[in-house]
Amino acid sequence: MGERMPKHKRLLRRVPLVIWLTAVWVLLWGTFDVGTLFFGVLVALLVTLLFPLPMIRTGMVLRPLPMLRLIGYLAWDLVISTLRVAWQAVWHRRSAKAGIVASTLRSDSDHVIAIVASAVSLAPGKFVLQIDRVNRTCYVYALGLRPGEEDSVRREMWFLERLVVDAVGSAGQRELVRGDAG
Amino acid sequence: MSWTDVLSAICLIGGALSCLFGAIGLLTFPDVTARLQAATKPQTLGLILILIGTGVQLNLGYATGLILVGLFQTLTAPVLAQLVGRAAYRTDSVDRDTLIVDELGERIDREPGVR
Amino acid sequence: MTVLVALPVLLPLAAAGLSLALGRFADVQRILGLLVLGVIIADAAVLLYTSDQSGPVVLQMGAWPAPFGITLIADRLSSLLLLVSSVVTFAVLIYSIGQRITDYGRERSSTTFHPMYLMLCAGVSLAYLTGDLFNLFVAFEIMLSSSYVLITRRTTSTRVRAGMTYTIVSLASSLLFITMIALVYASTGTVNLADLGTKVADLPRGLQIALALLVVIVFGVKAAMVPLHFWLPDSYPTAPAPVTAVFAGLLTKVGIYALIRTQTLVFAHSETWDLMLGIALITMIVGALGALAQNDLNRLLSFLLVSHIGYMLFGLGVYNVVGLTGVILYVVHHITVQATLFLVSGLITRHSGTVALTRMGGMAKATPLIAVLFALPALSLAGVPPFSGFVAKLALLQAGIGSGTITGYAVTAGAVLTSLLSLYAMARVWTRVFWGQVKAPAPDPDPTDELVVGTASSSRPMLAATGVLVVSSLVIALVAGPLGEIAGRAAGDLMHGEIYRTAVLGGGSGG
Amino acid sequence: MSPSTKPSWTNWDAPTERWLLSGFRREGQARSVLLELVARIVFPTVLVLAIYLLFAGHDRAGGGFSGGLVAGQAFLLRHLAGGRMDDSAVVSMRPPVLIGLGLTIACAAAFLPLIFGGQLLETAIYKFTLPLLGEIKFVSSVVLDTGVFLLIVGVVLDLLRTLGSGIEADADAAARGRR
Amino acid sequence: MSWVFAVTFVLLSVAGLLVVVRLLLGSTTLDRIVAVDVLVTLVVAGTCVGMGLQQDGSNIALLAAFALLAFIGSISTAKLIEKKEPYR
Amino acid sequence: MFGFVIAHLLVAVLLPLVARRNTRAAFLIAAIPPAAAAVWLLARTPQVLAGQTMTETVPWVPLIGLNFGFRLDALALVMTILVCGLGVLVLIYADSYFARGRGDARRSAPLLLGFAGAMLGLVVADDLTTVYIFWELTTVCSFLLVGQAGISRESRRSALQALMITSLGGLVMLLGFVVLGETAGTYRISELIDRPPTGTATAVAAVLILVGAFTKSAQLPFHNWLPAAMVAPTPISAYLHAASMVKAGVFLVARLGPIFEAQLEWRVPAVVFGLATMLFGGWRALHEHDLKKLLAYGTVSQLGFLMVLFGAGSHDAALAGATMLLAHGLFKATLFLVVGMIDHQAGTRDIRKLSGLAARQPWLAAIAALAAGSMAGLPPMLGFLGKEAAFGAFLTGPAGAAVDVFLVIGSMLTVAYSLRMWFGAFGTKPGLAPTSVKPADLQALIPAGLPALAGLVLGVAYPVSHELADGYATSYESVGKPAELALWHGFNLPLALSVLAVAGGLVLHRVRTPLTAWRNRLPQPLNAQRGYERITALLERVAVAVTARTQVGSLPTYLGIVLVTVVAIPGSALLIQFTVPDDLRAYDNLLQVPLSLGVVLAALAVLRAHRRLTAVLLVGVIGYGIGGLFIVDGAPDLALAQFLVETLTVVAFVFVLRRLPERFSQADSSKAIRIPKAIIATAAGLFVALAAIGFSSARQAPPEASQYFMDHAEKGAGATNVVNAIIVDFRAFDTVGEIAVLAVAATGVASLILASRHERRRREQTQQQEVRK
Amino acid sequence: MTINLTVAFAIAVLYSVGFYLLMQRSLMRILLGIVVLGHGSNLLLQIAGGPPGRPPMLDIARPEEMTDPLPQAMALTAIVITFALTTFLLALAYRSWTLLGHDEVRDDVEDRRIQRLEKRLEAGEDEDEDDSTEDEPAKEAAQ
Ligand code: NA
Ligand code: NA
Repeated sequence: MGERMPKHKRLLRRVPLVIWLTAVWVLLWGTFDVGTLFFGVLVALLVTLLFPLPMIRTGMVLRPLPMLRLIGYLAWDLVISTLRVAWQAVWHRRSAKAGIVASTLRSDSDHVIAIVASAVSLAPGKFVLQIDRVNRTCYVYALGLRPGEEDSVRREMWFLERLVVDAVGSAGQRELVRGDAG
Repeated sequence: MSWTDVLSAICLIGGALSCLFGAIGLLTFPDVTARLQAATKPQTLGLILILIGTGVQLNLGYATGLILVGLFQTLTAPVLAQLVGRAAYRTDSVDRDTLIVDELGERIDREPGVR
Repeated sequence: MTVLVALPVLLPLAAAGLSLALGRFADVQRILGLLVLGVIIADAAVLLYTSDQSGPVVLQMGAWPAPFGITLIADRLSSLLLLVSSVVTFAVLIYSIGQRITDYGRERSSTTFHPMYLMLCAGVSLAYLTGDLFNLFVAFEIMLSSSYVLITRRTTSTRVRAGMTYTIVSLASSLLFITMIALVYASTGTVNLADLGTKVADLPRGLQIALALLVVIVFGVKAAMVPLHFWLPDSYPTAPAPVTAVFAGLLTKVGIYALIRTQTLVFAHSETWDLMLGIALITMIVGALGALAQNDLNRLLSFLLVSHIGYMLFGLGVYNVVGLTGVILYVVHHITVQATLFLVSGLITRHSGTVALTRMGGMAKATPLIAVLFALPALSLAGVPPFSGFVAKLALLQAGIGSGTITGYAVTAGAVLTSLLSLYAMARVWTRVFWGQVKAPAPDPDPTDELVVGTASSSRPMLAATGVLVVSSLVIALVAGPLGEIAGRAAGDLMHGEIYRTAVLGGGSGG
Repeated sequence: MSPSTKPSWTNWDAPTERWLLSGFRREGQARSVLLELVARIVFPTVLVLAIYLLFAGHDRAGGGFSGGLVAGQAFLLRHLAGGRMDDSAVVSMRPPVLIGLGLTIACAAAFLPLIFGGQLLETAIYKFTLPLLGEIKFVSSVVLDTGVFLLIVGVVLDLLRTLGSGIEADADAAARGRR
Repeated sequence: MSWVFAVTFVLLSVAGLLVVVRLLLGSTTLDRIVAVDVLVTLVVAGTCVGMGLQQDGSNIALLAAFALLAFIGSISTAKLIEKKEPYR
Repeated sequence: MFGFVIAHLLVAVLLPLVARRNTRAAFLIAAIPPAAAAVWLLARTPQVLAGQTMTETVPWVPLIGLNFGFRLDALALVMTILVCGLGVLVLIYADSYFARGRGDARRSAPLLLGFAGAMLGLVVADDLTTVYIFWELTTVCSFLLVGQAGISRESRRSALQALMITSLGGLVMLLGFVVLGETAGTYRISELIDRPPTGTATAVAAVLILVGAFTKSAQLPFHNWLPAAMVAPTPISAYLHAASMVKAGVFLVARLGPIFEAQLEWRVPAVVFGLATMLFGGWRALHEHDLKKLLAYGTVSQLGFLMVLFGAGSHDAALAGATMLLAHGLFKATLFLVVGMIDHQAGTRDIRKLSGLAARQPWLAAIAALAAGSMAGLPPMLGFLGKEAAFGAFLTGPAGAAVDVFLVIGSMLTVAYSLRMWFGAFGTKPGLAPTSVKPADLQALIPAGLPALAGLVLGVAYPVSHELADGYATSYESVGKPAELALWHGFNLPLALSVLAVAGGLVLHRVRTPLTAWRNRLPQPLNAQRGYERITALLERVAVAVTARTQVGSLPTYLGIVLVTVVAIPGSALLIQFTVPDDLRAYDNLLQVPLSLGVVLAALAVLRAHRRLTAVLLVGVIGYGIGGLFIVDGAPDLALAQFLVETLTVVAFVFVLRRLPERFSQADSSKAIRIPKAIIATAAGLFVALAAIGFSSARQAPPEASQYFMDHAEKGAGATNVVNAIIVDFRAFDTVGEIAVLAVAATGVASLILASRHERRRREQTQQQEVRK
Repeated sequence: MTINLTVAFAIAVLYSVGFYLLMQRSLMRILLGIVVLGHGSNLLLQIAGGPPGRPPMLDIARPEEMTDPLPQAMALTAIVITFALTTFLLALAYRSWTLLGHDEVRDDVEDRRIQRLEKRLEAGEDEDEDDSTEDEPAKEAAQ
């Protein structure tokens, strides 16, 4: 974090954010023409220049196909989990049990850990209650957990981690995840 | 009814049902963390479905905005879940009787210095 | 020309903004404040002259015709009050600058005082000038919110309660105000005052009366009419002298102004006048008795303020040209004199280090100048001739006797009694503060409280500002003849709402 | 001992990287890697949304007021995610200055039409066509709206500075006093 | 098609009232925070449905604003809670 | 005349500059304006007596009939002689009386001059408002002169008493003036005399004005302030409380008498109260030991006498009145000044301590004898002329005869206390060593002697006196042959009565000691002083009682009262004429029902919330619910703002709640408090809802303004969102004001929150300083 | 134009609750009362324009089906002002809490002094004119 990047590289780093913000602008207006795009870029630049964020070495690479796979998995999980929890809400009510399971991830990156935590937290039933960043451990709360299912939770976390790393992770992280998961 | 209407009807009613079941869960589950699961997440699904259901009814220029709404919702819901859940655990609002296993609690008890 | 109507509002607002932005430069803030308030005095004088000579000066904001846009209008009444108020605010600003220099040496920069003071001035000006009910609400809020800040500045534990009382009661009345506006709009579909004048008359009579009475209550809280006055003596006395001076001089009068404006222009047909007379009588007596029970100089003055609000209600309740002339004269007089008295009270308090009358003494000997500065406005307040209070009081008494009704006579008698009690209160202050053995200044009661300082001298600007106001009140008495003429014409305008209505709605557009 | 080095389990959430501008003391307990990551994305997005609302106000729901408030919420989010003091690092202007500036601009916007021979607060509409960009409509009242926008942002920042950081500082001082 | 919207509104309304009940019952403040968050989401959903009903999406940006706001309000409250009531 | 008055006042205002350095110069300068006025006015005596009156009008506030109107006629002339002449003498005397350079001297010179100016204005006034203006000015001067530095409690109390009683009268009189002026349509006295108004209003005015005259001239039961005011330095007592100011009341009765000639309400009280005062004052004077007190009661008695004469409303009585007015001014001034010198020279004015002064101060004793002779009505003094004329004036019928009886008794008392005064002051008392005295100062002796001498001269030169007095008396028509002043009318009833009075006086003086003893044994039910004290105490008592009961200091109570007022006043007005509108509906949009239900539930739950945060969240829910209602209503702008603001509000609350206790402090525990509050709140809430229904049903047409906005939004304001067009264009001024409020609030928050930081810093600084020490 | 009963009921409840809270001693309750009243008055203001309709935007609705825009603009202003004053009062509550250790609105000290005086007078103890009140504030401080 201490060393400074060359200027052009730093500017380059801002490009994804500018694109995202321009996209937001255009989506908000709902008009797809040059004018909107032009002002979108203008606004995006204005915002990124006026309120700069610290540079972060992520080594992130966006891979479209694995990304779609991740999104697909999450969408599926969302629907299934919702049905499951709805079932529990109506039929099990007060007798619903739960557990907090520690799951140590392999990637040592804020990004990956955060995205995995978010991903697992998106659908009902599970969420990351506490992260131990230094030890790369997520404490996952799982609703409807039955005794002995702790390991399935950990497996699911690893699976998710792999999906995430496949979608956005650096080459090194992919290495790490594949190596472990085999 | 055109096919967009059918899709729209399914999405809208499905979304609303998802919200309703979430609300039922919020009412019936025994402790905060469980209710949190029951309530906030199905809302996400419900909202997304409703956004889709509405989006197909609208013309494209308007519908694009809905994508943003959906994105925001999926982006923020997990954070909220984590912060609220964490707060529940930290304030001891989690009903310990419902926990069949608590590896976090075990570790905290193991390492007395961290409390 | 018409832009002159907006200057008293926009200039101080812009200056407040600049003053906030330039919070680090005390000198700039000071000069800016004095400059703007000086310009407003000149502006108000021009407006008064113009409106007196050639009718109301009307500005349709944004060039939108009334009743659609917001109308600012300076007629005789509003420009007269604006002139008097701006003189007072100008003098008080000098006073407070003097006090701050005395207290802190080179004035500490502050992001609070100057901007808030200018805001207050802007709010007061807007309240006088606006011809729109909702804009009047906004004016009240500007004025009140800055007053909340000023009254709670540098509060200590003993004073924070007072700030709360003041703020909460004012907020409650603001909420009633907005409720009233909603009802007005629901029934008439307009908030333009001139337009309302004709539209309210079409409402069923019961609704008209209910609305009129609700308006009386809304503005009555701000004007501190009994029984809505209790907050005032509990809160005003605790603020620093210049703040109290402006509050006492201006804020209650703005309430009275709003009452006069709405009751004459919009609800002139309603039968609220007898109620008003009754309230006037009670207000006068309760206020005066309250003053007699006090041992705290500022509280005593505050109760007298309440009492004299009764006079203004009295003239309004009589509802004829003489009565309204009396009210206008009385408001003009009272703005100046009440502010002066609180400034003098500040001088006294700084000298004695206490507000308790029983712990003061011999100040006529110790500080003859302060004694003179106190005596003149005190006599004026008590309605002793040949000072300004007497002129106004005489007009009111004439109106009361001329009304020819039993209530009118009763209130007139009450006014005379109140005058006596006021004199008694003032004389007691005099005997306790200025006569007797010279007492050593009380030791600083609370060293953490910057506002109460025993044995602090008063700087020249403070004395000069007070002197300016004393002289102003003498000048009011001196020019009471032409002033009375203007007031009389203004009262005539009030009795004939068409003048106002025509100026706003027909032909008077400035665009 | 600074709170961030406390070995409490409540500090485990702290990320290892600098996600938001900071460089000053932050309470570990308040940190959360998830929140900071999301704040990093959401913050500029909300600002774009705010600017959209400012300009869209003429034709849709929005306006300087709503836009300002939304922008304010962006800073609030940063404040929540980044801990105290973070807000002041974003805009080097002190909030009162921003407020004053906004108010002055709004008042100036009222006077502006006078220069062009209009009435106080009168609105002028300029339409012109630029190559590529098409027709551009400029309504002079947007100056007033911008003043409102700036002022509101200033107000929210000031609230964060006072109700947020100020009270927190008080709490710290009280805690120090107790120790 | 309008019956679809009607059914949706009814379902959302019922959901909203159930949430209000939880809000009133509590029992912890966190429950209430969750309830408020859900309530806002329901309002967003309802608004969205309304826009579909009127075939008018011009104000959809305000839904985006709503969605964000509910989040910010809830996390600030949650953070307060966790600070104020320390563990055990 | 106005010029002289102004000159007096102007010099008086500037005089402190001189007095600060040299009081002697101040007194001498102060004597110049009255002297000039006296010379100027006296030079006009012939014209005035010839019936040429001088008038002058300076308008002040003509709109309300407030003018300075002046008129120099015979009565004014008589008073002017007293006011200006005695003024000059007293000022010269005062310089020798006061220790040079002392505080009282510095204060008294300008005040005395100011008083003289006010008095001059009063006596030449021809306008009721003018009368009042100068009347009150004399009151204020008297207050300051009596109180001086207000060192002793007695002086403060006496000054206050004088002020309050005379102001009470003054204000009542003002009311009378206004009634009179409004009834007659003019405030000009000469016009009123020419065309006197009649009717009830005039009678009321007469009574009201008499009250003023009574208080100023110390008539029963308002007399007491005058003896109390004797704490003032003697020159002041001589001038204000003997020669001039206290005359204002009888002067007013004299001045306005012709207006009320026909009013019994005017004449009867004046005569009755005058007689009572005369007898009472004389009786009290007979028993006083303090020479000043004795003279003061004597003054009371004489004022009563004058009141009878002027109030009687006949030519002869007026003639006697004018004579006595002059005579009393002259002799009483001398007597006071003499007493002042005795006090100064001998160090006491207690009769019981003074002895053998006649031998040591022969000149003093001589002028005192002259004055006392005039007071006792001995020939050939002016007092004799007046008294005999008075006896003669009432010999008209049985009522007059009755008056005469009392007048004779009063005169006996006068003779008696005159004797007592002179012998008490100058006589040699057995068993009492002669009092040691310093020699008298010529600068004091001459001013004291001149009035006494004038009394003698005017007595001897009775035609001159007659001219002066008759000039006024002719304003009344005389029934028979008008009386004339003369030292010798031949043997007639008045002469007999005079002799009787002197004889009776001698007897009374002889038996004064047993009389005093007898008086002391009498119960004293009627004591004006105690009455005054009771009344002021009662006033303060009432003030405290009322204030304690109304100003309870409790904010909830205050707000409750505001709400009760709302419900009681506009609420009842609304309820009386409330009719249920025909188009009342349960709802307009079905979604309003669940949203309202949610809002209502949350609102009710706020009441029961014990935790602060819970309450805040519930309020937040109300806000979001309202936002939902706005959306249903078709107000997306409003909803957006509502949501944003609500969130910020909740966050702001949360920020603050971090430091506050988790739970609310105990709410009202007792039902006795809770239930009334609930009732008031519910009533007020119902009022608003009913009003909302009632008022909204009253509107028939949609508002024109909104239509106009819709028509002009796009073209005029460049916006298709009409709400936005209103906010930034049609009503942009509201928006400017609104953001101003925001700016103010933010500044206020900063000022409050950061205050504790400042305090902390200051505390730390002081601690550091202490550590360094 | 008459307001419908549902909203009228909501307004009645909001005002009642607001007024009730306003009469409490806890500053925080009072403040919540003001917020609730603000909600009530804003709702009333908006509803004063008439029954629901389409948003007043010229490109999406015809003028006759729009709701009245003017009350919306006014309500917006009122919302902002209420918000501004709420934050201020909040700060005042906080200040009161830091200074006094509580956030209650206690009775006025000087008024209580006069009430005590009245009680004493009622009980027949004589007020000794000038000087009895002399030491009153000192006693006050000592208590
Ligand atoms: Na999940
Ligand atoms: Na101090």
